[in-house]
Amino acid sequence: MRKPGSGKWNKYLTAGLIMTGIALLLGILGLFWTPYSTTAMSASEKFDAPSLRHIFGTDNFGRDIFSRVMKGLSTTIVIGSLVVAFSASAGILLGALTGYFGGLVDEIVMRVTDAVNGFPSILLALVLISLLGNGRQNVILALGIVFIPSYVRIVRSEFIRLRDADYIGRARLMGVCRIRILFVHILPNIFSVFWVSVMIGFNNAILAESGMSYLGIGVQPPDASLGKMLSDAQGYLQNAPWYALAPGLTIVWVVLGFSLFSEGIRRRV
Amino acid sequence: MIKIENLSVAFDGPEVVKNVTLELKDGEILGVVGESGSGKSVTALTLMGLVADTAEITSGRIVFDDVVLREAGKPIDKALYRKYQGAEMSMVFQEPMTSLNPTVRVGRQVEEMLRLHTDFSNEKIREKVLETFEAVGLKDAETVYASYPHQLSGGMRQRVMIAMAVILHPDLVVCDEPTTALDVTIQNQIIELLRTINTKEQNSMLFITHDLNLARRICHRIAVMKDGRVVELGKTEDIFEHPEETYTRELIEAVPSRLKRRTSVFQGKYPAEEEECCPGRSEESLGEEEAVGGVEGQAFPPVVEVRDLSVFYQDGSNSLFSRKKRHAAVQGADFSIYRGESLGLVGESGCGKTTLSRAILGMNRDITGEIRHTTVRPQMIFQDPYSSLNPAKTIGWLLQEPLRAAAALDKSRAMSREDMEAAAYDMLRRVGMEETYFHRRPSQLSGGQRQRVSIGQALITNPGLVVADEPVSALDVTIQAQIMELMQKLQQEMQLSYLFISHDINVVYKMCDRIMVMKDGEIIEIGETQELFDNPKQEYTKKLLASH
Amino acid sequence: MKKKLLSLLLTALLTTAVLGGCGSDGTGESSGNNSSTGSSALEPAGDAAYGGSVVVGIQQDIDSLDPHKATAAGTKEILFNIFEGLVKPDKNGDLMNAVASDYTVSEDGLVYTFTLREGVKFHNGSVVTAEDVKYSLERASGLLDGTPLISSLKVLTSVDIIDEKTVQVTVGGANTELIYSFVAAIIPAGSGEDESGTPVGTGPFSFVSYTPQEGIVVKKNSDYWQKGLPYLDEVNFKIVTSTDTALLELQGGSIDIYPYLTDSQANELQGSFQILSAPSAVVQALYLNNADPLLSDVRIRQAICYALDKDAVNDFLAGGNATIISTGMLPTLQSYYVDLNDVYGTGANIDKAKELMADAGYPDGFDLEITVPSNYEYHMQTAEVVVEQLKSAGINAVIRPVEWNAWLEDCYNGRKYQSTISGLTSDATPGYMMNRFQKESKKNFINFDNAEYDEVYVKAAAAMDPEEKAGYYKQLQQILCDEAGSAFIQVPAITIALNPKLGGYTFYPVYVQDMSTVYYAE
Amino acid sequence: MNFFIKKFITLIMTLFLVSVGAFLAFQIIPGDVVTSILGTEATPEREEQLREELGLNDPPVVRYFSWAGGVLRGDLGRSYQYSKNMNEMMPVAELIGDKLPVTLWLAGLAMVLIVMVSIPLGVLWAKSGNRFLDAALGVVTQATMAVPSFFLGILVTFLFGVVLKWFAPGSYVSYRQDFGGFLGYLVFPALSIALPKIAMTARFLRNSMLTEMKADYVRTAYSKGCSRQRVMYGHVLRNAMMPVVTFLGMIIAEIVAGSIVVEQVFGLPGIGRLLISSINNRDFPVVEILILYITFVVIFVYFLVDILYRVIDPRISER
Repeated sequence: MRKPGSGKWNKYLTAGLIMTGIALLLGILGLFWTPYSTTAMSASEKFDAPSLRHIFGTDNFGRDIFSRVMKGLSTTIVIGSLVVAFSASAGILLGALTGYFGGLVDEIVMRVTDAVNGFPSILLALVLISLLGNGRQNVILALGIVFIPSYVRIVRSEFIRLRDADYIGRARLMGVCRIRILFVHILPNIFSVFWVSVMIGFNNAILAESGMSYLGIGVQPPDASLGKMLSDAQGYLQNAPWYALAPGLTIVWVVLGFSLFSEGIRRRV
Repeated sequence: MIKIENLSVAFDGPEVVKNVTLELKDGEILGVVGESGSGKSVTALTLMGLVADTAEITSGRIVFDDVVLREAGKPIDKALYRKYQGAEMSMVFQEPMTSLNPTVRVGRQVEEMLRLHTDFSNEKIREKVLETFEAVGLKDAETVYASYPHQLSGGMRQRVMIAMAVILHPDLVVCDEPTTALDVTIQNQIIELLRTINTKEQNSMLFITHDLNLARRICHRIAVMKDGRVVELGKTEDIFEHPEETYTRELIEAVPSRLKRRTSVFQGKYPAEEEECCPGRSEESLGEEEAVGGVEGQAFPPVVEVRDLSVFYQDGSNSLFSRKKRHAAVQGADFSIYRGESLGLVGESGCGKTTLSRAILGMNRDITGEIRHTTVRPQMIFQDPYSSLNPAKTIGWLLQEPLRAAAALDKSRAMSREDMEAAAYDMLRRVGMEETYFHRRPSQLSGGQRQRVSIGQALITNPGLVVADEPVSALDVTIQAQIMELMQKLQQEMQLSYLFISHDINVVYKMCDRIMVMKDGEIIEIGETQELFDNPKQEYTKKLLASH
Repeated sequence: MKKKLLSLLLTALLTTAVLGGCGSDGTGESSGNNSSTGSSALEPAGDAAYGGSVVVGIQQDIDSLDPHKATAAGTKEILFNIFEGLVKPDKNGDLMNAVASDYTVSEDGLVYTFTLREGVKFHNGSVVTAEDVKYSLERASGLLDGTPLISSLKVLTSVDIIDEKTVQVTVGGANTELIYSFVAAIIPAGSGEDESGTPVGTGPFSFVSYTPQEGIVVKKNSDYWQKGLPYLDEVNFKIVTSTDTALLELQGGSIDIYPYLTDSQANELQGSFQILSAPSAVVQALYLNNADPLLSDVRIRQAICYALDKDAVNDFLAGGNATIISTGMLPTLQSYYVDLNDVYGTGANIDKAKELMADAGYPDGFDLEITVPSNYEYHMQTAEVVVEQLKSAGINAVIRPVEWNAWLEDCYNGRKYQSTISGLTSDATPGYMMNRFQKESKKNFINFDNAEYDEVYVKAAAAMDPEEKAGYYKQLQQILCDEAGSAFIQVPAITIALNPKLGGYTFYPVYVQDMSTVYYAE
Repeated sequence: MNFFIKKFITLIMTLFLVSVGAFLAFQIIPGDVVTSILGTEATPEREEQLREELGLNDPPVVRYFSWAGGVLRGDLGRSYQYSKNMNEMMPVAELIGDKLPVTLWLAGLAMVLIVMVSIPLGVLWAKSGNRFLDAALGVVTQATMAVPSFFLGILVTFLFGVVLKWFAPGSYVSYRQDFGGFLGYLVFPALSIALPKIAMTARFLRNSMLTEMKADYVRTAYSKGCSRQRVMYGHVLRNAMMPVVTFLGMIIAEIVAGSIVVEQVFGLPGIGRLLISSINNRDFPVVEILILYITFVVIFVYFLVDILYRVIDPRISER
């Protein structure tokens, strides 16, 4: 039998790689260089249409939208990855402990994760932000907490599945200590499933961050953020549609890139 | 009369079936025997028109009573096939668990056969189904009719599948390993049922199996397939008495048969185990035995002694609310395992074999009674080679892990990295694998190779006692023989004792010196192998042993 | 918890009551004509027709239906159409008689006598009586139940009915500007305590319904005492969540009047809407906390004033429509205002700034933290422009956006900030504008401390002769400017989009959306 | 039976925990309630009067239990911010009751769109043999899921509202006045909510069907002579739908809790928007009840899905 989807895997994967590659390149570049300064204003160039000078055109202050999108992209990617790093590691820890040991701890942790998971994520982040106050690190902390349950759920189910696998039984018979069983024996086996959920988590983090910035509770100016740009731009859709399309399509580009990439990996495994 | 004329089937390139020619005459059961990958199932599926669309008929054709159902070069005529499927020919599959739609009542699934091919009224259909259910031995057809698949036992489900297959009295019934997934006693009943149906209906049957003995008991003629070809075809007795092909001969020998008498490693010198010994007694009698020197006189100290052991397990989820209901899976077990001995443990699934073995290994601590070990860290060999090795690690790492673990627990056994590696290479050789496999991953090994590494991993710390839970039943017949041979070789070399669990009486006969028979959590009989086979005491043991 | 959609969110352009509302119950004595209309593309042809209904986009939900308890400017703007006081502001910012047909003030300024206008009726049909006036004034001043609701009326000592047509009010201290506090709404006696009482006043429109988060609907008061008004049958003040969605709704045609346009939004609507603009009543500045160690040095504050390029801010933010200022007084109060823009100039004077900074010991610049209430897009954008400008003078400014409630608590009340860009509103009385800079004033959140300023203020408040009072106020503005109490920037303009078929919209120098003069042109 | 009791207890426990959590959160949120209501111009006496009225001077524990007592007696308290008329504040129950239909109708409409489109799409996608359609649907659904909901809202408003003029953006009319107009307007926000969810559900159903199609009982069905159509709809779809039911349950829970962003873009006065403005205004009673409502909805929907699952999947009914 032909390996399932083997013909297609490189199409998804290559498309995903190209898109994410470009996005990461621009994002990382944006950290320390942009064609124009992201805050330089020029009254003469207000709302210039996209041209060779300004690839994405200019906004209501005459600032170069392409530079601001690059800056925004780097903010979004940095926040996205920190949120994922935070929630994934917490997810692994909690998931492993509850999955492997079960009992009362498992019961309580699962009740809490159900409650947190049930709540619409943006709403929960909203409440957390109002506690912690605005600012980049609070956004990361708030979103980090909101996304922990999704990882706990996945890691826990994997640990429960593998907890009773024969080779784990044998490891116990050998007298391997529990911690080593958790992190040396079981953990490497859940990477393929875990990796896909990290990808999806990254997308959710980006969508949530831009959603929050759109609502004005995410990243605050002068930090450029795609969500904020989009909410400023929606008023000028008729005369300056590029102002809204540039950040909007960039978000779609990044998220689509990552989902294609994770789809590619899933099919190859 | 159904003819398969030099049929070849290819899947996107390589041919899996190569010009097979078979004839199915009315009233005759044709057996097709071969190992996995020999193409026997693909042949059957192609005959039934159920093979995947991606399959390509590269040569030959299938003729059903002079109607050409399928021919090379021409695409499958689905409409035509549908008229035949169910009405003229039907199929019974291997996995009764999954072959029925889990969310539809069993009665309605069988009714669908009638709804498709007849225009009977609802009452007539219902009555016909109940009638057929009785015919295939389902006692109260009414409740079976209304129940869901998961509410029936494996045997009952297979009877429903057979009812479905024969309800329209088709000319051909294809059975693909119909009994492999069932328990021994139920296997016999299903075989009998198929045989009576064949004689009563005088239809032709195609019986596909990997088990030569089973084919011998039911088939009139047998075709042996290997790598997609029919290597030998003939009457059942001719095949067994004087097989022409070397492969067929190999197959026949690999199957453990009880024709040859066996010699127990103890040559009859047993600590008096037969009478129901009371706990206090065993010391002195052992003492006197030990005095005897030499191999026969080898001291036979017990590796583990089990006294009045009952093992419990919790039912219900471990959540906060549900009360914990304790069930005794094993009651009052009394036996010992001696050094260098293979003690067999047989019984039907659910009789507590595995629970007992887990208790002995200390994996289940909810017990009453006593287990005294004299060796440290007994090990286990698992049934499924695919889940017995950690897929994320290399073979070398796997073989060294037990040494690392032992070193961590007991400083005296600490070894340098080189020694560990050398020990691993040595064990790899002893289980019959080349050194190149050291850096490979389990996914790159065959089932047999994996079981070899698993055995190596279990024995590298020289455990003394090894519990083998159905170690060979997941392997092909030829590979089974090699693994059993390996286990016996290692047993002699390392003075191991085995607790050998299996549902296959022949395997146990070949491997074990003594056999324990378990039923519903109790050990009903223990005895030396030949003695047990010659005159079993318990009624249940007779039924169990006779079934082969 | 700053949010674009925050129901308290003010306009992107107009900084209406940034400080939570101003007393719009007083206007300057003789404020000149101030409703200069900005560029308006489509003048409505034809004369006024009666009838029709209009949807006015408003940005805040109203904070109370009780005229005496309402504090937010966005609420008072609307209640102006429902309630009237004894007097009410006219479009020039002067006072005109309303429920009272005439009033006289005693020599010593302690006794005010109001004669009631003939035939003024409440919306529930009953005629306004002296009891209603007495009840309303006692309730607002706190004489009724001990809790004064309008701070400027606290000075009232008694309200007496002379006859059913005249009411006499005696006050504790003389203050020429007190008359403006008598715009406080007159409501039927006892209606303040009636649990399920719907709002009843004497204004041109009567209350129909209010739905939180959606809006408030009023309809024509057919027997309004000013004959011929109002033109419209119904007005729906519809709450719009944010400036950006408002534009989409304007373009979609579901809003007729939207008084809070930004300059760029105005350009978007040039073709399809009438665009009118006029100066607002808000003083926007980079307020400097004089108690801050760095900013306590007057040279540093002056350097900041020099470094600002106010013209650029005006151009970017208001498309040139705003009025540049250099001190704390509203230009619309012409008789009191003195133009001090030449002191620091309206462009950036980097050399002068660097010179002052060197004197003060900071030759290569310093760091400055600018706190900004993040829900006011206009201030946030001004901050971004200012930060950019200060860079050229070596001042490394950083924006710290804070949520509205936190700004009120930390900056305004707590004075825990270095500098902040915000707008202070006024009720257009000169006293109200300048009293906040006295050292002991509760509202002196910039910690301005100048003895001379305090002395001159006392004289200004007590002066009875208008010339003398104007002179003192001008002196106050001079001190505030020279001492660079804060870097004053601009008075933003109100830009309003009007459905081309509508006419008669009148600008007021205070927070008022007077719908009574609006009509559909034939 | 103890299954229901157990579930009921967890519901009560979670609601209690959530209400205490929200109450504590409100104690430490910066910003004083009275200033946020009265602004800075009110007289100190007025501020004191309001503090008394709202009982803000009592210690937090007393306030919590008096509030909780009220709720148990059915009096959900009054909003700090919104007034009903001259001197009566809006009761929370009435305020939320007025906003709830907007969110519920929006959610209902979106669910109808989701179910009506995603199920046939999913089945078609699973059945379709040709690789081109398969790949095309794959990318389209991936792309739709990648669009942030507010961007989708903006595009829908711009495209259908401003360009095509099929609806006037912002012309929300309350269900009380003109129900037809109300529903007409809701179609577009419902579309913005539904689109990404349709993509997700279709993809989920397709994968579930593909796995079911590989199951042994499908081969048995074919061996009985069933046509592809009969196998697909008679056997495979029924089993494939079960995990989809749970998935749809999750979606219902999410959108009934008020999709904040879409309500914001389309200016719909639903509970999503009400919650955000209440949090900003420190309107504590409204926020508490809204959070309790959302938690209740989420748990209740999961509970319903659990029961539905037992009904259609006999394998689980005994446990």
